[in-house]
Formats: sequence, structure tokens, C-alpha cells
Amino acid sequence: MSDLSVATEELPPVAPALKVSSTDVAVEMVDVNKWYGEFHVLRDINLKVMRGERIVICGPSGSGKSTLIRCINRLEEHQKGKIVVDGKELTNDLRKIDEVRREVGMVFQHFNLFPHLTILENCTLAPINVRKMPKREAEDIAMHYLNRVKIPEQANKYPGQLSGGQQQRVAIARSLCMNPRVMLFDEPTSALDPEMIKEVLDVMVGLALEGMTMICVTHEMGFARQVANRVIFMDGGQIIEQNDPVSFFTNPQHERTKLFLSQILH
Amino acid sequence: MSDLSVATEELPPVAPALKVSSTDVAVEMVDVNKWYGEFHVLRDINLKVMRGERIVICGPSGSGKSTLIRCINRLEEHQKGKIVVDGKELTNDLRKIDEVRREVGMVFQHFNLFPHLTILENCTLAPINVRKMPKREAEDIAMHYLNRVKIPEQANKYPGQLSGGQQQRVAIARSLCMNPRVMLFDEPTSALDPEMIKEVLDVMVGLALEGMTMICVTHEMGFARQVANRVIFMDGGQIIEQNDPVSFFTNPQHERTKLFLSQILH
Amino acid sequence: MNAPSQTFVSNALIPAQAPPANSVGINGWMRKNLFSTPLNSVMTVVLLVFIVWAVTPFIRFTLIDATWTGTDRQACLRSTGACWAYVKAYLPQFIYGRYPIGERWRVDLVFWMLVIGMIPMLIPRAPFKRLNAIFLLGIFPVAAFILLTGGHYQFAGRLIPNSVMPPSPLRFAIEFGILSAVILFFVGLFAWLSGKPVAGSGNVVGIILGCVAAVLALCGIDFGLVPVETANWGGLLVTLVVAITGMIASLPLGILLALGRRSEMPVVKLASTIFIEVWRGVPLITVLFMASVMLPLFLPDGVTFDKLLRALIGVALFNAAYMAETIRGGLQAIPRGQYEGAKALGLGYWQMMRMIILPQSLKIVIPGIVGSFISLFKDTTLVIIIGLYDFLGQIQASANDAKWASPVTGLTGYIFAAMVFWAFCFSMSRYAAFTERRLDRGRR
Amino acid sequence: MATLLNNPTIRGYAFQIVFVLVLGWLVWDIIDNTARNLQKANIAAGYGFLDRTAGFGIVQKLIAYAESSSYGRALLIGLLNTLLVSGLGIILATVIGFIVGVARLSSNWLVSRVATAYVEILRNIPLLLQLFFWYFMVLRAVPGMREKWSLFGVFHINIGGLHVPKLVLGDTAWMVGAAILIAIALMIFVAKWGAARQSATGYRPPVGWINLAILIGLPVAAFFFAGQPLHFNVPVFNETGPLLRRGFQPDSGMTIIPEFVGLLLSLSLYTAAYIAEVVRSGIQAVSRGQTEAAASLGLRSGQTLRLVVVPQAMRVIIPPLTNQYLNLTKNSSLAVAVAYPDLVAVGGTVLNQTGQAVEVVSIWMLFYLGLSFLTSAVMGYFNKRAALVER
Amino acid sequence: GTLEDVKAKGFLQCGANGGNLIGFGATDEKGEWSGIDVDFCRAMAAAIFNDPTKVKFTPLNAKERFTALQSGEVDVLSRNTTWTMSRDSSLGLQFVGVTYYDGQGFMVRKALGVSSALELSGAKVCTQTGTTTELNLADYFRSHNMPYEVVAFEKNEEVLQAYEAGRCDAYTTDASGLYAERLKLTNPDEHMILPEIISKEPLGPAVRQGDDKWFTLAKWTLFALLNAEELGLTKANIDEKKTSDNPEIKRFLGIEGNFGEPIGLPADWAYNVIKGVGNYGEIFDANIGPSTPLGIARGLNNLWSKGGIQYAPPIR
Ligand SMILES: Nc1ncnc2c1ncn2[C@@H]1O[C@H](COP(=O)(O)OP(=O)(O)OP(=O)(O)O)[C@@H](O)[C@H]1O
Ligand SMILES: Nc1ncnc2c1ncn2[C@@H]1O[C@H](COP(=O)(O)OP(=O)(O)OP(=O)(O)O)[C@@H](O)[C@H]1O
Ligand SMILES: [Mg+2]
Ligand SMILES: [Mg+2]
Repeated sequence: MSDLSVATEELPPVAPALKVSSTDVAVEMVDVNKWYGEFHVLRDINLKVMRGERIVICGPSGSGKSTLIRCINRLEEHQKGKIVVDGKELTNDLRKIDEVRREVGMVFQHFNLFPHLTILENCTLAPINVRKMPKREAEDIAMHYLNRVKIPEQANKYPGQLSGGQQQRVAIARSLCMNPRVMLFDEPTSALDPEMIKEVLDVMVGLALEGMTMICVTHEMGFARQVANRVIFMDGGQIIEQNDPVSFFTNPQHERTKLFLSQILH
Repeated sequence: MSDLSVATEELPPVAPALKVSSTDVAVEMVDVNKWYGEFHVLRDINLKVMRGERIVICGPSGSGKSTLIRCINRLEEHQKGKIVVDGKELTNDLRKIDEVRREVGMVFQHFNLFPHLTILENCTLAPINVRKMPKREAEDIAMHYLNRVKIPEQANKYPGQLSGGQQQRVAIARSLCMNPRVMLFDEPTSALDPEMIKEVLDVMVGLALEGMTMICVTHEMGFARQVANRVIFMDGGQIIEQNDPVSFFTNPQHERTKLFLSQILH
Repeated sequence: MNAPSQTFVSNALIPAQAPPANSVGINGWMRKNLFSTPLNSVMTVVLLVFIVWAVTPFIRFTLIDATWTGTDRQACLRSTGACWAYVKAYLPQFIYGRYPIGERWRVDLVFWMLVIGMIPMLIPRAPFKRLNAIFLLGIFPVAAFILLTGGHYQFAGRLIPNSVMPPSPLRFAIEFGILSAVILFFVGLFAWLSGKPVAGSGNVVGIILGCVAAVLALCGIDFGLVPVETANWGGLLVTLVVAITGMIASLPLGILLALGRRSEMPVVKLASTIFIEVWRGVPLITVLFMASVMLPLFLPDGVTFDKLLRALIGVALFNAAYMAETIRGGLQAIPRGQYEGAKALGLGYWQMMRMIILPQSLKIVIPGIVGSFISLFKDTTLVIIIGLYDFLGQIQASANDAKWASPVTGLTGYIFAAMVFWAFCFSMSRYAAFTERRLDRGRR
Repeated sequence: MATLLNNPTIRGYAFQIVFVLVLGWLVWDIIDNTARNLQKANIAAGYGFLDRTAGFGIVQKLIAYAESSSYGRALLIGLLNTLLVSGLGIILATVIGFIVGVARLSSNWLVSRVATAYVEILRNIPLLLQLFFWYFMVLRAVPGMREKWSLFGVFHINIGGLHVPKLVLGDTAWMVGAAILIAIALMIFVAKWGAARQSATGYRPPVGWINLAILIGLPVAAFFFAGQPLHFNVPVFNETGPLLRRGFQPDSGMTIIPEFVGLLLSLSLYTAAYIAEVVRSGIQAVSRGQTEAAASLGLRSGQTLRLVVVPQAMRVIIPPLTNQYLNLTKNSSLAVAVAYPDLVAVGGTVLNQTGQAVEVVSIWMLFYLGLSFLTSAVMGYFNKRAALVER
Repeated sequence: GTLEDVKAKGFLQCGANGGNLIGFGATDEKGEWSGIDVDFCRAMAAAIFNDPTKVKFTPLNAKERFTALQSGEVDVLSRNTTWTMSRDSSLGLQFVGVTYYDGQGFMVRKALGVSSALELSGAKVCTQTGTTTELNLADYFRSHNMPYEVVAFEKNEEVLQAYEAGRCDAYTTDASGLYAERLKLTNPDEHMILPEIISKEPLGPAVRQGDDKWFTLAKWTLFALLNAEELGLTKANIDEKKTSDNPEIKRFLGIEGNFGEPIGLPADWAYNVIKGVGNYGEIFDANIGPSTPLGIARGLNNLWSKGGIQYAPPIR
């Protein structure tokens, strides 16, 4: 897991250069609570993400990280509190939900590419059908992003023919094709072999450098150090601590954070 | 892969003590050729293994090592040349094949234990049904060998309940129960985790010390150094080089061998 | 950047709270499962109405308006509900058909033997599986055969006619000798041809001889039972006989066909494949027609088969083809390594199959096998088409009896038949599901 | 010798030779016995009987048939009836099966329970029983021969069947036919044009509406242009006269007989229970991640279903679905139990009148086998094309 | 020959109607067989074994009856089977005689207001497949130029259910069968059997071709039943008549001459038949006669001497 921290640590932390570029709020969560049946999985979550911010969320397994970011594009419903994305509050209004999903890209741990479509079709599906973009244009955009993730030559293959790292890069490109304002990543590298992790992280660092708003659940501490504005530590469904990466890693405040960091770094 | 060379190198090489104990020929291959369809997989193989000899075969993937040893107990049929095992030539005569298989034990990379039988039943199956041994006696022998591979307490479990290393040791014990004159090993450790490799190699070293005739496909160079009388290097279906382990490792002759060794040892 | 939120350390852990009332409890459950969206609410209401609309008449018919007692059709003629009195009066015939009343204890005995044999077989934990299987597959069929037909078959008489030699222990001995010699010859030939000489397996020979002798002797003995020809069997008896015989006979046949289809010998493979595909390609009732109309044409003059036996042959062959495909699936799921491991230990083809491959693959396909048993059980109703009175046939025939015929008699009969078949098939499918889950756990 | 005996190749050959001999002997014996038995019974072998006069009536005929037609014709009628009931049964079973299968996965508890109950009840009751049940249910539920229920004054139901107007073609009816063909061609063109527009501009023209207009408008225009060459032969219902003369008159309108309805209903309801299971497992085989990924790309649930879930589920569904189609076709042979004249029912009558058992059974078998092989060939081709490309 | 086989196995195997045709071949709740077809088999058993119970019945449906006889599954087929030329000549069987002169008729609802089959134009008619009925029906309607529609079922049970439900205007089968089936209707009185008989349906037992001895035996068993009625011999009085001096009766009872020997039976075979099952008239009356629920009049089936056409050659 920390193979990569070697690779990325060679670069100087880019955080200073990556100043938050705007004061707009991209995502705001106010007192969000969520239950699975009787189980209280998110507790009083308060979080404000500015446009251009890059947030890394970490924490032990089962602490509610995935649930949190899945609430942001309403893959899960919250029961209490308020979530506002890009100025739109998430309620039961289906139209709002669609609008929000169009502006929020998500990359999953298991890629979830569509196996029956070629790479190019995977990337153009949403632009054509959601954004009503002409096919030509959608393909141009798709090729642009495939270039960006460095696999233009795979455009006409099927997902089954690609390695895990390549698949995850396609998943990122696919999200980018919708030109989202916010990107969510849910442990994008944890299903990958070490060499492939690097490929994917490089792409993500690139994105970060361009100022994309990112909320990323990951345990790649090298990545967190290098690109995050803020690191959030969750446990038991709550935000236990949040801080800028340097302070977070060098000077954790909470006992739980200290324990967690001592396990994850060696 | 070379975790173990460290472990075994602590012992002095046992090879000198393991002199070939007899001059009988255990296995003899003369000009053996084999094709898979159009593909010429074994080319003019000549090999004489004396009783008590311990041969290690190594070489790059696809070089025909597995095919070679599978020909020895006729899991594969050869098309040209002569293979004599324990004085019996392998032809189409089923009775001869049965006799040879009874005298030759084989341990596979993936153990191939029978999952629906207990460990003890795995070990007694062949003695009872092939050697027509009384069940009592077969069980005594099986327990003896299970003791020898240090898992007598697992006798009544099922293979699925054992770790990989334990399973491979059962596979060895199962072969030994037939009291074979020759043991064949096809990469017995390559499907195992490092800690387990050691368990299995220890058992094999023990066998070697007792003078069992062994032909072993393996990349465990530590094992080769410690117990082999001879190391055979194959490539492209031919025997490229054979030598005693010391000379083989310190002074390989052929270019291919050098290249191969440089990759495998570091 | 206004970064007040930059640094944050929680100082108090938030305790778990109870979820909002409307998301748990019966309310939450209904909200989530019945009325989560407007569409869902509409569907819930519509379905509720539908259920009431569909189920009420059914309950009225079968329970509220039903006639429970009566001695003939007068009781039901004006009824608008089920005529259970008729079912009660005919129940024995539904079960036994025309089996003579005084002999019905024999059927009962066979039934209880079956139940006693099956129950411990079906409970995974019960001990003595092997003995149990011997009982079910070896002793039970012979006993059932003798009890149901009455036994005292002079099969043996087929070899040496009475005119040449009257029945006597000597004739039995001679005929037994001839028969077992023939069987042994074929077993030996088959074994040799397929790879493993039987020489040396003396106990195999012994077992074969013993079984042949026992079966012949038992079937030949006069137990003093009145013979009951199969034409008089009917009802559930015929259904169960056809289903169970079909199941038992189709299993070994299916295994042979499956092995045949995987054989490396082209002729065997081709023959098995054609056999399987042809049987699977045609409807069962044409097979039954063939068995009932054409089989007599195929046989030499004077040789006849009992009609039930003909149906059984048809059903067994038909089902064997389906079984073969199920089992082939199981065989294909066994990794190559298992074959190689067995061969490397010196096991022969049949040893390998019997001890290593089949036990594993049969276990995998148990759910599939039970599935085809269920369809076989349902298909037994088709024997009606060739004039055998199975459970459904018997019910239909009786519904038309002048003594009980009424507007509701037929419907009552169908409902009763449906309930009985459903109970059998549903419990089988539940059992299959149970085994599947159990095996899954075992594999994990 | 010993080596010969133990040589597996030789054994293999020996086994196969013995096998062929035994099989050959068996087949020869059967043929010989059959020939002899037929001769003894004075039955001529061969298909010559197909030209002889059948002499019996058939209640449902899709093409012209009278008692004076030949046995061959009668069998053809049966075959067409089989195809008709199977074809419609397949369509109906697919529709019901998909609905029930999707319903089983519904988030609405009641819906999924009812669907489950449907599947568990219908799968576990013999088809023959359901056939009787539905047939006699239909007979008992509808009004008698001299009464009727009418729907919109066009469809009439009574125990004689469903009576609907029959389309009668006039001389210039070909114009309407041509108009329909032209409309179809136009529709394809419009669909292509729509797709091209969408690629070019991103906006999809209302192809569906345009096509609907073409489909209705063109034939209607042609209809009036050609001087209204189509008219309906309306079922005539007499309310007066002697009782036997009342009710629907023969040769008026089109009658869908209750035997057909009962058979169709039971076949499709029964098969639908199996198809529902196929559909359910197909949909479940598409992982949740796929839906979530689609949702997070902003696809609406209809689009997700159409573009992501269905194409993937279909790969899993289609092979077992074909099996169910074949089963339905084979099960349609139960028709004889409720007097629907399918191939097996008509064949049975022919068999009984001529005694040509071998020939009639062979016709049955050839028909069903042909159908199976055709289907599996098509399926094999389809499967090969649809296989997911893997590494 | 068949006789030897039957004697060897100790009973006669008789193919009977499996479809519960009351009065001809049917079983009751206890599985007891009754009917005139069944009694004919009993008569044969009585002739052969002097025991009318030494007979076993195989229930057969219309389609399988001939194969069952051809293949030897049954020794005699006594299952209301119409004697036709094609059956006699090309199905490998031979009809023994006529046990019942029947003809195809129609049953309709009284409410239909029809009094003759000629008024059935346009009717929907239910019947059973695989019988001559289907063909007669077609011939009748065609020759009278009447349209009709036939709904043909596999089994009797369904024909009746469909007729009762109102699927058809008329139910056609042999008149005897109509009387039997009518009993099973909810309200038998609401239905009537039309007077027209549209076909000749001589029903009789059949045996396999090629065994003349067996054929003769079967034929004379039937004649014995008829002769007995003509001679006034009944089950009840036959023992008294042993003392009769009527030479015809003496020959019949085997007291004078041995007519049994040539057909492989004892001299008193005919006595055994009557003692076992009674004469033809008794059988008729017990099963289908006016005093039974079926209530069929003798009509054509009366003896020639009483205005019918049942006529048996003399035993001489
Ligand atoms: N659909 C669900 N129903 C019930 N409980 C759930 C569901 N999904 C998740 N949970 C529970 O909610 C808790 C939080 O889950 P979540 O997936 O958000 O954790 P996580 O922090 O992402 O963990 P990980 O690092 O393992 O992915 C866990 O205890 C999990 O078991
Ligand atoms: N059944 C087969 N049919 C066709 N080719 C085969 C078959 N089995 C093996 N081969 C080919 O024969 C060659 C030698 O195979 P073999 O398994 O003997 O190699 P190996 O030296 O054991 O390799 P590895 O180290 O990967 O096990 C390979 O190129 C392989 O692809
Ligand atoms: Mg997670
Ligand atoms: Mg290898």
C-alpha cells in the first residue's frame, strides 16, 4: 500500500500551489444523519467543500466513508440534515437529483465499466444520452480524455480486455467526459496491483493540478500529502478530525487518529 | 521466490553426503520427442536417472519441464523415443502403465487432493484400491507418513480445511503411501505463500536425505543447491545444460543458462 | 480562503441515536416497502384489491360454500362450493386406483417402507447413509415389486419352458447358472473393453452372483400374495411408481449417457449425443405414444410388455436424456487436476470415476437432479394420454361417475389434484434449495 | 497377445466395434420386427396414405380444409395450429414472464411477494392439470352459445369463442398492402435519419411520433384512395328463430375457439413462471455497481435500464429463454387433451384411422426435432456473437 | 394356440373399456367390473375354465385397443368396438360376432327444441377422437348438406364435461353410450337422445387373426348365449332343464353328443357358460335393459324370433 508513497514523495508537495481557486461552495453538508435500519451510520456530519478544494477522507473500515460520499450524489438517501451540491439541495425531487448527478462524477473501487460497450462507447454514453451531445463531438471529447489518461490506443477495445489500472483510468475518463464540477473517488486504487496504483494516482494528481474539486476516499497517504487541501478522518460515522495534510500527519490531535496513523504508516 | 534460499543456505549443502546409493537406472529417456498437435514440445530428450539420484529441472516458462515429467508417468503420451521406468518401457500396454504409475509418485503444483475425502482417506485410497492392502494396514502406513510430514492431527479433516502448505504436505504423504520408487514433483511450492514454502521444502529435504529418487521441477534454487545431485536446465523443449549444482550455479556454460540465472538470483 | 473549518477535532463522540420514527418499525417498513413512491403506492393498492378479488372467491369456493358431507351427488348438485364429500368418498380410489380393497395393506406397507427409507436419507446428519442407500436402492425395489405385483414370477420359466422341465430346485439352479453366466460375461467384456480387467475382483463376481440369485429366488417364491396386475393399479400409486422408478432408473442411465457423451471414442460419443438430443428434442407425449403404440410393433411376435412397464421405459429413457445433461454439467465442473491426481495414484478408469469424479460431480448437481425430479413428477400426469390412470386420471374418471357427477365435482377434483401435486413438488423444490445452501456452505 | 489385449487403442476399437454391432443388431431387429408385424397386420408401410381422404372434420383451420381433403392436408392443418399456438404462446409468455420477473425484484414488498407466489404456484402444478383447469374455467365463466358479452360492440365473447370481425380484402386491397410496405420502408428511413441527426446535432428528432404518423396516415390515405377496398365481415348474432339458429352464425366474422384460448392461456401462464425466473436471474447477474455507475453518470432510470442493464441481462437471459420457448412448443402437444387440433392431436386421429403408427410418429418426431435443431443452431450463432470479449 | 396359452396361465386376459362406459365396461368404487362386454369375457372364461371369475381385465382406450390385441397383450378385445370392413381386413383382427347392434346417435338439450338430427344444421358437435364416430358424423352432415363444427376430445370424460358446460349443441357417440353418458349429467332429464341413428354400429368382440380355433371358440360362446335364450335356458333354470328331453337342449347341455371337443372344451361347456353368466337376455337385462338406469329397450337386439335380428346358428 505504501509502495507508492515512495514514488509520489519524490515530488514536492503540490499543495501550496494548489490554492483553492474560488470561494464558491461546491458541497455543503449540514448535520447530516443517516441510518441503515437501526444502525446509525452517519452522525451529525458537517462539511463544507469549496470549489477547487481537494479533500481526502480516511478512516478505519466501516466508519462510513463510502456512505458519506455516496450521499453526495444521492446513491444513498440521508434521513436528516441538509446536503447542498452546487447550489441545489438534495431532496426527493428527481429532477434535482438528475441535475446534481450530471455535475458530479464518481469513480468506484471496482471501476464498474460497462462490459458490453467499447471503451469509447463507455465514455460517450452519458454525454450523448444525458447531455444530448452530437456523437462526433462526444467522441472527440472522449478521445481527449482518453489521451489524458494515456490510453487512446485502447479506445475500441472492450473493458474485459484491459488491465485493472487501465480500466480505472477509463472510469476516470468516463466521468470527466461529463465535464463534472466535482469528482468523487471511492478507494479508486484499492482493487489494484501496486504498479497499476501508480498509473491511476498519476492521473489523479494531474487532475488535482488542474484545479478539479475532488473528494477522495483513499488510504494512499502519499497522495494525501501531495495534493490534499484537507484530510478528514472519520470513525464510527462521525468526523473525528480534519486538518491540512501536514498538520494531520505530523501532529494528529485525537487519540483515534494517532492510533490509525500509527497502523497505516510505518 | 528466494526467501527460502536464505533459509536453507544456513545448512551446509547436503549433496556430498547424498551420494547416489546404487547404480541401477530408475528412469531412462532415449531420444524422446513429443508434439502437441503441430507444436514440438519435447525435442530429443536423453536423460538417465539412477536410483537414489535427485534431479532438479529448471528453465523458463513453457520450456517443457512439466511435459517432461508428466511423460514419465504417462500422464502425457510421447510420440517418439523410448522411456523406461524401473525397467518397464512405457508403451500402449495399459498393464505396464498401471505398474509404472504404482511405482512413481507425483506431487502437483496445485496439490490435487480429493476434496470429498478426509486426509486419511486421501492417503489410503490408492493403497487399498490399487495395492489391495487391508484397510487397517493402509491406515497405519498413512498415519506413519502423515507423522512424517508433521500433520498427524489433521488426519480426519477435509482438504478444504487445511492451509496450502499443509495440503501440499498431505499430497506428498499420499504419494509416499504407495511406497513409490521414484517421486516426481512439478513446481510443488509455486502456488504457496512464502511461509508455507518452507514447510514443504523441509519435508522434501527430509525425503532426499533418506535417499528417495526424486525428479523435481522447481525454481527454488536454495533447494537445488542443498539436495540435488544434478541440475538440468531446459529451454525450447530441449535440455540445454546439466551439471552438478555447484558448478551449475557458479559456472553456467550456456548463454541461456546465464541469462536465466541472472534473472532468478539477485 | 475562509478556512474556519480547516482544523477541526471532535471533542465529544456523538452517541448512536434512534432513527427517525418514520423510517423504522411497522410504519417505516410500510413506508419503505409499500409506499416508497407514488407509483409504488398505487401498485400496492391495486394489488391489494386484486388479491381480495382473486382470493375471496377461491376461499368461498373451497371453504365457506363447500359441501363436506354427503353420500352421493345429491349433496353437491345445488352447491356453489367444492364438493369435498366426493373427495372423501373417492379418496381410497385416488390413492390406490382399482387395487383390490383387501390387498391395499400391501401398498401401505410399501409406502411406509419408502418413507422410513427416505427420511434418514434426506437428513444430512443422519448416520448409516451407506446401509440406508443399500436398503433404498437394493432391498426396497425388490420388496416393493413383490408386494405390489404379488411376486411368484416364473421369470425363470422363460428360459426353460415347463414342458421341457417342470419347476424344481434343479431347474432354478440351471437357469440361475445360465443367467449369471450371461450377466458376468457382459460385465467382464464391458470391464475389459473399457480399461480394467475384472480378474482378481472376486468379490465383484460374488456380489453379482449373489444379487442375481437373491432377486431371482425372491421373485420366484410364492409368498401367497394374490397377484394384482398393473392394469388395476391407479391413482397416487401409479403416479409414485412412475415417478420413483423413473427417477431411480434415469440416474444410472443418465450417468452412462453423460460419460458416453464425454467419451473419447467417437462412435460412443456420437451415439450418446444423438440419443440425448433426440429425446430432448421431442415432447414427452410423443415418447409415451411411441412406447404405447409402437413398442409392441418393435418387439417380436408374442412378446408383450405390460402397459405400465412400457410407460416406465418411455419415461425413464426420456428423463435419462435430461439427467445426462445435468450430470455432464457436473462432470465438466471437476477440474482436470482431479483426473490427473487419480491417474497418478494408479487408479483405473472406473475406479477413478467411481471414487473420485462421480462423487464430487453428483454432489454439485444435486439441485439440478432434484429439479428434473420435479419435472418428472409433474410429467407423470401425461400417462393419462396413453390410458394409464394416474392420480389425475383417476380423479378425472371419478368426477364423471354417475354417482357423483355434479357441476362442481370436476372443479373440486382439479383443485384437490392441484393441492396434492403442489405439496409434493413444492417440498421437493424447497429441499433442493436447502441442499444448495448447505453445499455452498460446505464449499466455502 | 497380452500387449494387444492391454493396448488402449485396440481396446477402444474393439469396444466401438462391439458397440456398433450391438446397436446395429438392435436397430435391425427392431426394423425387422416392425416390418413383420406390419405385414402381419396387413398395414402397408410408407407415406402413400397421406394422399388418401381424411374424412374427419377439424374445428380450427388456418387454411382451407374440408372432410374431403387428404390426410397430408389434415396434418398440415395440425402443424399450422401448433405453430400458431406456440408462436402466440411465446409472445404472451415472454410478456408475462418479463413482468413477473421484474416484479419479483420490485422494491414493493407486496408486488414481489405476489410475483413469488405466482412463480411458486404455477411451477409446481402439472401443466396438464392447469390446462384442464383453465379450459373448463373458460367454458364455465363465459355465457352460453345463445348469449354473449360484447366489448365496444366489436368483440363478442361466448362459449363458442371470441367472435371478432374478419378482414375481407377487396380488389384494390393491394394498394393498402403496398402502402403499408412503403410506410415500413419510410419508417426505417426516418429512424436512420433520426439516428444521424442525433449523432450530428445531439438532438434526437421525435422519430417515434413521426413514424406513428406515417404508419397510420399512409395506409389510411391509401385506403380511401383505393375506394375503401377493405371491409369487415362482422359476426352475425341472431336473436330470433329456432334456438339452434340463434347465436353467432357460422362463416360470419372470425372465431377464436375456447380450446385455443384455454391452451394458449395455460401454456403462457405456465411458461411465464419459468421465464420469470430466467429474467430475474438475468437481471440479478448485472451487478449493482453497473446501475450505480450509470446513475452517477446522470443516466435516468429508464436510460439505465435500456442502455446498461438490459443489454447485459439479455446475454444471460437468452439461452435459457430459448429453452423455455422450446419447452412451450413441445408442451403444446398436450393440446389433444382439450380438443385443440394441433399436430399431435390430428396425427393421433390419422394414426388411429390408418394404423400407420411408424409414419405418423416419425412425422411428429421430425417436426419437433427439426424445430429444436433449428433453434439450437440459431442460438449457437447468437451466443458466439454475444459472448463478452475478455482478455 | 391362444387357447393353450390361456389354459396354461389359468385365466383369460380381456381388453375392456377403461373409460367407465356404464352397462358395457365399467368399474365401480370397489373396482368391480360390470357390463355386457365384460360379461362376454366372463362367459368365455366360464366356457374354458368352468369359472367365470378366471378373467382379468385390461382397461383400454380407443387408440390403443387394436395394438393391445395385435401384440397379444389381451386375448380377446371386448370393448364396444364397431365391426367394419377395414378393421376386419387390415388391422390383423377378426370380429367374432355382434353382442350389441348399435348405431350412432345424438344427444341434445331438450331446451334446444330440436326433435330430429336433420334440424342440427350448423350445430357444434362434441365427440371423441380416433373413433368411427368422427367419420360417420362427417358423412352424415355432408350427405345432408348441413354445415357443422366438430370438437374432438381425447377422452370421454372431457367430452361430457365440455358438453355439459355448453360448448356443444350436440353430443354424438353410439346410442348406447349416449344413454350411459346421460346418466352422468347433472340433470339427465333436461337432455334427450334424438331418434335418428345415423350409422350401423355392430359392436362385438374381436380376436387376433390366424388362430381359427380360438376364433371359433369365441364365436360359439356368443352363439351359446343367444341359443340359450332362444331355448329358454337361464341361469336359474338350467339345472332343472338337465332332465329335459328336448334334443336341442340336450345337445346344448352336452348330454347328447360332444360339441366341446373340436374346440378344445369339455362337453358341458355351454352349460358352464349359462350357469356362470346367464343367457344373452339375462346379461342384457342386467346391464342395460329397461330396469337398469340406462333403460335401453331390446329393439334390434331382440331375438329374431321376437322381432329383433339377433340370430344364432344352431348347435348341431
Ligand atoms: N446497505 C447497507 N445496509 C446496512 N448496513 C450497511 C449498508 N451499507 C453499509 N452498511 C454498514 O454501514 C457501515 C459503514 O459502511 P461504509 O461502506 O460507508 O464504510 P467504509 O468506511 O466505506 O468502509 P470500508 O473502508 O470498508 O469501505 C458499515 O458498518 C457497513 O456494514
Ligand atoms: N495440452 C496442451 N496442448 C497444447 N500445447 C500445450 C499443452 N500443454 C502444454 N502445452 C504447451 O507446451 C509448452 C510446454 O508446456 P509445459 O507445461 O511443459 O511448460 P513448463 O516448462 O512446465 O512451463 P511452466 O514453468 O509455465 O509450468 C508450452 O508452450 C505450452 O503452451
Ligand atoms: Mg467503503
Ligand atoms: Mg509447468
